[in-house]
Amino acid sequence: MQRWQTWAMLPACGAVPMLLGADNYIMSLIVAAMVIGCVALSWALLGNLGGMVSFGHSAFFGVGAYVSAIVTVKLGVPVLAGIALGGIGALLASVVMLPVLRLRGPYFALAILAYAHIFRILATEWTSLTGGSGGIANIPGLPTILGYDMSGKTGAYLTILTIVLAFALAYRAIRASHYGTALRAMHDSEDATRVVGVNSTLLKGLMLMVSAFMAGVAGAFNAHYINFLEPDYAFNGLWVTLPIVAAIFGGYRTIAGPVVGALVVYLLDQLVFKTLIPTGHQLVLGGLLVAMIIFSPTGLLALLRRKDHA
Amino acid sequence: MLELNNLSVRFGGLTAVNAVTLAVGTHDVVGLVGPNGAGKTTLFNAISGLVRPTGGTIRFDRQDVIRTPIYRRARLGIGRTFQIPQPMHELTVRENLVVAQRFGTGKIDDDKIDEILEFTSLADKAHRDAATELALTELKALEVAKALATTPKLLLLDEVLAGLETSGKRRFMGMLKEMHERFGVGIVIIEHDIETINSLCQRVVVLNFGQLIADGTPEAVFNDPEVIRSYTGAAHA
Amino acid sequence: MTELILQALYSGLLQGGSYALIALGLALVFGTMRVINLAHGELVLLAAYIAYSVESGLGLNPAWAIPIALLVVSATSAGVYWIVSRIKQDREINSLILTFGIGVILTNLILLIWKADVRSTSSSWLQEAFVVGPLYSMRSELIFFVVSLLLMGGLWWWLSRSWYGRALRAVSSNRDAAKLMGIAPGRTELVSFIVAGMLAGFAGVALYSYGVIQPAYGGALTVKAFIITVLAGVGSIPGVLIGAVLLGVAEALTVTLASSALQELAGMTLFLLVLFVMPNGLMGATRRRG
Amino acid sequence: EEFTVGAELPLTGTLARVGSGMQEGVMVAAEVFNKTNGKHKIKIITIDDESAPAKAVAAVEKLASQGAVAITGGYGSNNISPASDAANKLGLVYITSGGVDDSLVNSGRKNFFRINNTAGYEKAVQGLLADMGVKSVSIVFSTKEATSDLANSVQKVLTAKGVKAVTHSFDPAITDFKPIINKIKLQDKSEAILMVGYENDYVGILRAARVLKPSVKAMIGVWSLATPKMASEFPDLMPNVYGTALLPFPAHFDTADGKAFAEAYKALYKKEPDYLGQFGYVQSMLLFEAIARAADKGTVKKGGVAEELRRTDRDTLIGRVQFGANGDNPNFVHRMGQHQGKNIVIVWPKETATGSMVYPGLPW
Amino acid sequence: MLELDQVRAGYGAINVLWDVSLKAEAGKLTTIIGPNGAGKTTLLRAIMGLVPVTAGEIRLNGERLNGTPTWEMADHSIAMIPEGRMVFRDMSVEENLIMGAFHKSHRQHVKRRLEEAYEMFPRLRERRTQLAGSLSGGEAQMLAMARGLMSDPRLLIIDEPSLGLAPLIVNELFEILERLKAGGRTIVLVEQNTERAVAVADHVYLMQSGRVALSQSASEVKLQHLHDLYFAR
Ligand SMILES: Nc1ncnc2c1ncn2[C@@H]1O[C@H](COP(=O)(O)OP(=O)(O)OP(=O)(O)O)[C@@H](O)[C@H]1O
Ligand SMILES: Nc1ncnc2c1ncn2[C@@H]1O[C@H](COP(=O)(O)OP(=O)(O)OP(=O)(O)O)[C@@H](O)[C@H]1O
Ligand SMILES: [Mg+2]
Ligand SMILES: [Mg+2]
Repeated sequence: MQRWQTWAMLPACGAVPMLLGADNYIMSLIVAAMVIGCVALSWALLGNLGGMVSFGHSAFFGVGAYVSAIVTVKLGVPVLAGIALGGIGALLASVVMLPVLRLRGPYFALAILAYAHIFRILATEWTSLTGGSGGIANIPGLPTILGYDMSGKTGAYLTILTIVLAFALAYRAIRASHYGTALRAMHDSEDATRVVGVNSTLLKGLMLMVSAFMAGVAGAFNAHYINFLEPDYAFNGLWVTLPIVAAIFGGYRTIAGPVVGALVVYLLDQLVFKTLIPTGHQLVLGGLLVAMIIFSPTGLLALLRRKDHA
Repeated sequence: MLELNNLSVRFGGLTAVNAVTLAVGTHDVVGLVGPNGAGKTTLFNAISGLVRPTGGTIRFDRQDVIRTPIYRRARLGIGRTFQIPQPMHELTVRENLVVAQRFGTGKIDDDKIDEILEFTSLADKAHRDAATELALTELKALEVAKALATTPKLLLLDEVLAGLETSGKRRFMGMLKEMHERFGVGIVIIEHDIETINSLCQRVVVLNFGQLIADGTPEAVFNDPEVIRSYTGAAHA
Repeated sequence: MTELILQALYSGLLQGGSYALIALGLALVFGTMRVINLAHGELVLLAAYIAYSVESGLGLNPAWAIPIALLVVSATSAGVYWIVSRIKQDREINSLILTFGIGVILTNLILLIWKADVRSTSSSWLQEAFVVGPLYSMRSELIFFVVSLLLMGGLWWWLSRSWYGRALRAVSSNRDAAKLMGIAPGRTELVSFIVAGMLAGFAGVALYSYGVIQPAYGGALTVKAFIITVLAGVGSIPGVLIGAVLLGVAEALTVTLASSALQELAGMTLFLLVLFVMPNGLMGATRRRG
Repeated sequence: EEFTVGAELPLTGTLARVGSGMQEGVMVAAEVFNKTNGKHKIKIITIDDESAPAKAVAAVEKLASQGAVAITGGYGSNNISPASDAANKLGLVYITSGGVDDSLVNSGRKNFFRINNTAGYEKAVQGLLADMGVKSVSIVFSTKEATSDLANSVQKVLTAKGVKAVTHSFDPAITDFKPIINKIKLQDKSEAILMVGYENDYVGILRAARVLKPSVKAMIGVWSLATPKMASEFPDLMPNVYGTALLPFPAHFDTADGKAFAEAYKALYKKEPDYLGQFGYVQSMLLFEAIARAADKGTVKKGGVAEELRRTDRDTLIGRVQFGANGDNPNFVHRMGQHQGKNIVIVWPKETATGSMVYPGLPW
Repeated sequence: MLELDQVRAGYGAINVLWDVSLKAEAGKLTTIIGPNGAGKTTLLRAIMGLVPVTAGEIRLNGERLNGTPTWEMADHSIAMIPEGRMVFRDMSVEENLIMGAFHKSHRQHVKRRLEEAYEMFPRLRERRTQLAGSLSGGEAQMLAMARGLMSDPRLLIIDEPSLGLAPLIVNELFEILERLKAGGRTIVLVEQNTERAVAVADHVYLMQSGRVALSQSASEVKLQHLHDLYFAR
């Protein structure tokens, strides 16, 4: 993405609530898409920098959601601090997962998925802490900041937008550093990078933690936005499949791709396809994904850029 | 600088390296030769940490490194090349060197990188994708360049000259000699071309079936009947 | 107690056979092309629904559905390959979303055609108990366990001993070198998808005859199949059997000795433990370094 | 005057089956209402919530933006909870029969109404067990929230009454029930098995039981089990099995309401009505009537619908319905039916029973 | 037998071969030498159809060959022995060899040819069941050579077979080449060991920067002159 495009995005982001703020429906679609976009960003970061495809990001999402819900409901921690703690909780969960870094490719992807299942079952069975399968209801919503009530749609939008932007900047900073280059090299040539002095295990571990933190924050935000949580929902496989679809669709090698992908896929699906075919609309979505991979395997952004040049 | 004591590596029932004892000093250029499958590459792998020895010790700079992870051995100054080149994927030739330098030495020195590129005749290919756009010999040059970028004290070269044309070989050897003299880098080089070994090394060690069967000047070693029988087939030097 | 444990082992064994059958097609494609076919579960499900149609529509025993299921599912699978082969770059990762998309399409087609109701066989013959001493099972479970063993044996032979199987492995190992040997990679890969489709066909009919199906079930099947494939080690057919039986037995024992709520937990923990000890799966080879 | 009512229902995803069942009831209710109520018309807009909470919220919001005056529908407490919150924020009434979780009515939602609840299921199950006089029960239940709530409360009450009740919870992903049934057979040795799950679970459990033949005297389930559909699809598994049922089969509707429902249902869907349709019908009909009354008073936009619903007191297909302050229907008591031959006979409570129960009675 | 006429080929944007014309006569050994990066490997890959030919024509016995998919080369009894990196890493040594006789017409001879291959490289017999991916560099090179001979091809195209082989084995290798030539096979050999390559060859081509710089019958070639040409780059 060119520089001017990056800057042009900012006012566009700001304009969204002004133009659409009154329409609860559209706003809630956008917020839901941004949540998925945030997880997609975190997934793409792990894939791009860590060289790891994960099928278990729902683990981080769910842990983040639960940690934040529990500390705010049971300990009365303020919501924003709770969201940060949610991210940290997910990060800690990823520390438990560090042994899987020994695994490669699909082995890693599935090992993470196994953790997601395990966390889900823990959330179901550890009733005293999590409320079991009944879940946690009445999770406090987003607070009032500077006199503005963030618990509305516009407030939620601004919050998730801030989170996503912050994460995107962090992602970009990592990628541009030498660590980013070394990480990129590691994917298919781990031995080659090690013998020149790269501590690849450490770097990969750090990326896993960063990615977990991001997904955890997304989960925590969502818990306070939906105000309700239960294991099947928090650890639902959709929290990883949708982000993967969004990331690859938008272009998982770019930073904006996953978020743009999430918005496009989600909004197209809900606003257009669903109106056309109310119950079978995912059929169209599936077709769209297939077409996208065949005609522009590097993602939507690449497609747009190619059009730009042509 | 490097001391191997009774080093062994086994793969299942096969002993690829068998109780090798060997010392390499700071100023040595040692030729490592032996029949195919004798265990030369495996020995390099053990020294750089890619395979875990089943017995024996490895000391580098008087420090026991047997449990030291690969990346730290690299930072200590063990540089190596791969017989089957392993460029860092998804990076350009230049980025390969940047990563090697940054992580091998902790600092970045662009001039040094240019110098190495020039040295290895890769300057005009600096922006090619290393993994997909180089010919085999260029990949071998890149192997050496990467190792140099980490500013090693000991350089383990695994058949980097194989496949090079005569003039290229000469240039490369000149470069190695210069490096050796200028930076005082110790070199162990695996090579099947005996002329090359003769002109480059003051000392040759021979491995056969994982065992060290000869160690001495090229002249002495290549006239050793055991070596002739198992490796060269005729007297050289 | 012994009786309980014996039955648990037996149930686990049969369940393992069923898992293996479901995993086989996925393992084949993954082992030979490094493509994870996320639509595999839907292919199995498609066959199961065909069996349902044959039973409820024509009033026949679901086993009669096998030829039709094989035909339809392997044709669909060939279609999947046709699309997958159109991917120009990064096949490993892009095929993920591609087959996921196909899975979504299939799920919704199944939903449109067969509605959301749960289905299963109503044939009493298949559901009849089969008892050997203290061991109980459903007749269909046992039949398809044997079928599953036979298919696995056949597939193993085909992959490791036949020319076609060798060609498949060669293509996955080094595409260019395989071409030099006179192997047309596209054609061999197509065959691997077609065979995978047939295996999915068997698995689907089997599933219908002892399990319960519903349109949203495909994803869960894919995940199970994939877990077993990975547990097995890339492309190893004996590994699939061992992995699947291990999983089935571990699950059944957990139910018997602890709680059935922990069954999934036990399965996942076992999976992780195996991978930690053997990072390349039960039958995976370690690669040379350097 | 025409009013738009929103139906937020899962038509795809894991709850697709129950969602579409309820939708049929909603549509029938609209059909019947529009035919019988001359003054007002109801228009239904259905949105698929895809069995996902965020989409349920979005669906409610979209329905509101399309002018819906109330919402009927919802399945699964995890979807209903956020969706009804969203409706509450928008000042819309939300009425459902798809979630029995108690937290739904205990967290102060003002515009939330529900015609069924765990307590009603629990009473029915216990009543039946008491009639049977069993002394020990094994409860096999899915770890999902509605099922585990119901199973746990039944266990508590039974234990209090001195009945030995052992529970076996199972993960919803489980497919082979033989190990559990074997435990019941060899360890629990209970007189009855109570299954709290969904259709696929029942089929799995009954099959396992049919193979292992534990020496129980009755197989009892709850929702989605004592239905004509199950009888026709699994003729080998259903004989003598008990489950909650609103109506016997073949159904005979005595009331005018019932007849209208059955007729419209058959006309629209060309099949026998099932319990999902009935619940959907009842909840929607009550809502439409409340809307009509509010419209007559001109209070539809001023919270009148909720007010009118709170005044509801009427006999319906599921018995008498009233709403407490929290929106729950305290009168709700389910009935128990038993598969007998091709028929379903209501065997509990005595007042509405259409036959006597076959006890001991098993499918095998 | 094999004829190249004004062939251009390369990798996408990077063109490597510039109007290369050459001929390999039936029953003769033609060697192509040249400095690194001259395009020798690319040339062989172009013949086999692994690199697309963008201009010119390749003919086999007068018939157009370019455009034929690589896997049909075996039908014409053409085999290529690539560098040692191109073995099937996940298959055993023996399976690698068997793959060499994949073409239908050779399948019945597998047993005998295997025996011949092991005879040729006893080292491979010792390593029969080992995965090819774990072979040493030289062993892999031997494997590639032996595999290529499994199909008993009439036209054999070899890329730097001596690479990474120990001197003793190199001697044997050239003996094998002599034998193959004596057996009436047509061979195209790319080799860095100029001296020995020229010694076995009938005809020599020198390539430089993607062009043919010299074409001479082997008997006329003066090594010193060749080396001078190298340096004149
Ligand atoms: N991972 C492994 N598993 C089994 N055997 C192995 C493995 N790695 C190497 N070997 C065997 O160990 C022996 C030594 O291999 P090594 O690569 O060290 O030989 P080398 O001396 O470098 O030979 P070359 O000159 O051909 O490169 C070989 O016979 C090889 O087949
Ligand atoms: N995959 C590739 N993509 C782009 N360029 C390539 C590729 N492979 C080789 N080249 C370029 O093509 C040129 C010729 O390479 P080729 O491998 O044919 O040389 P060669 O004559 O075989 O040399 P060598 O003696 O090193 O084997 C080189 O300059 C190289 O950089
Ligand atoms: Mg070697
Ligand atoms: Mg070459």
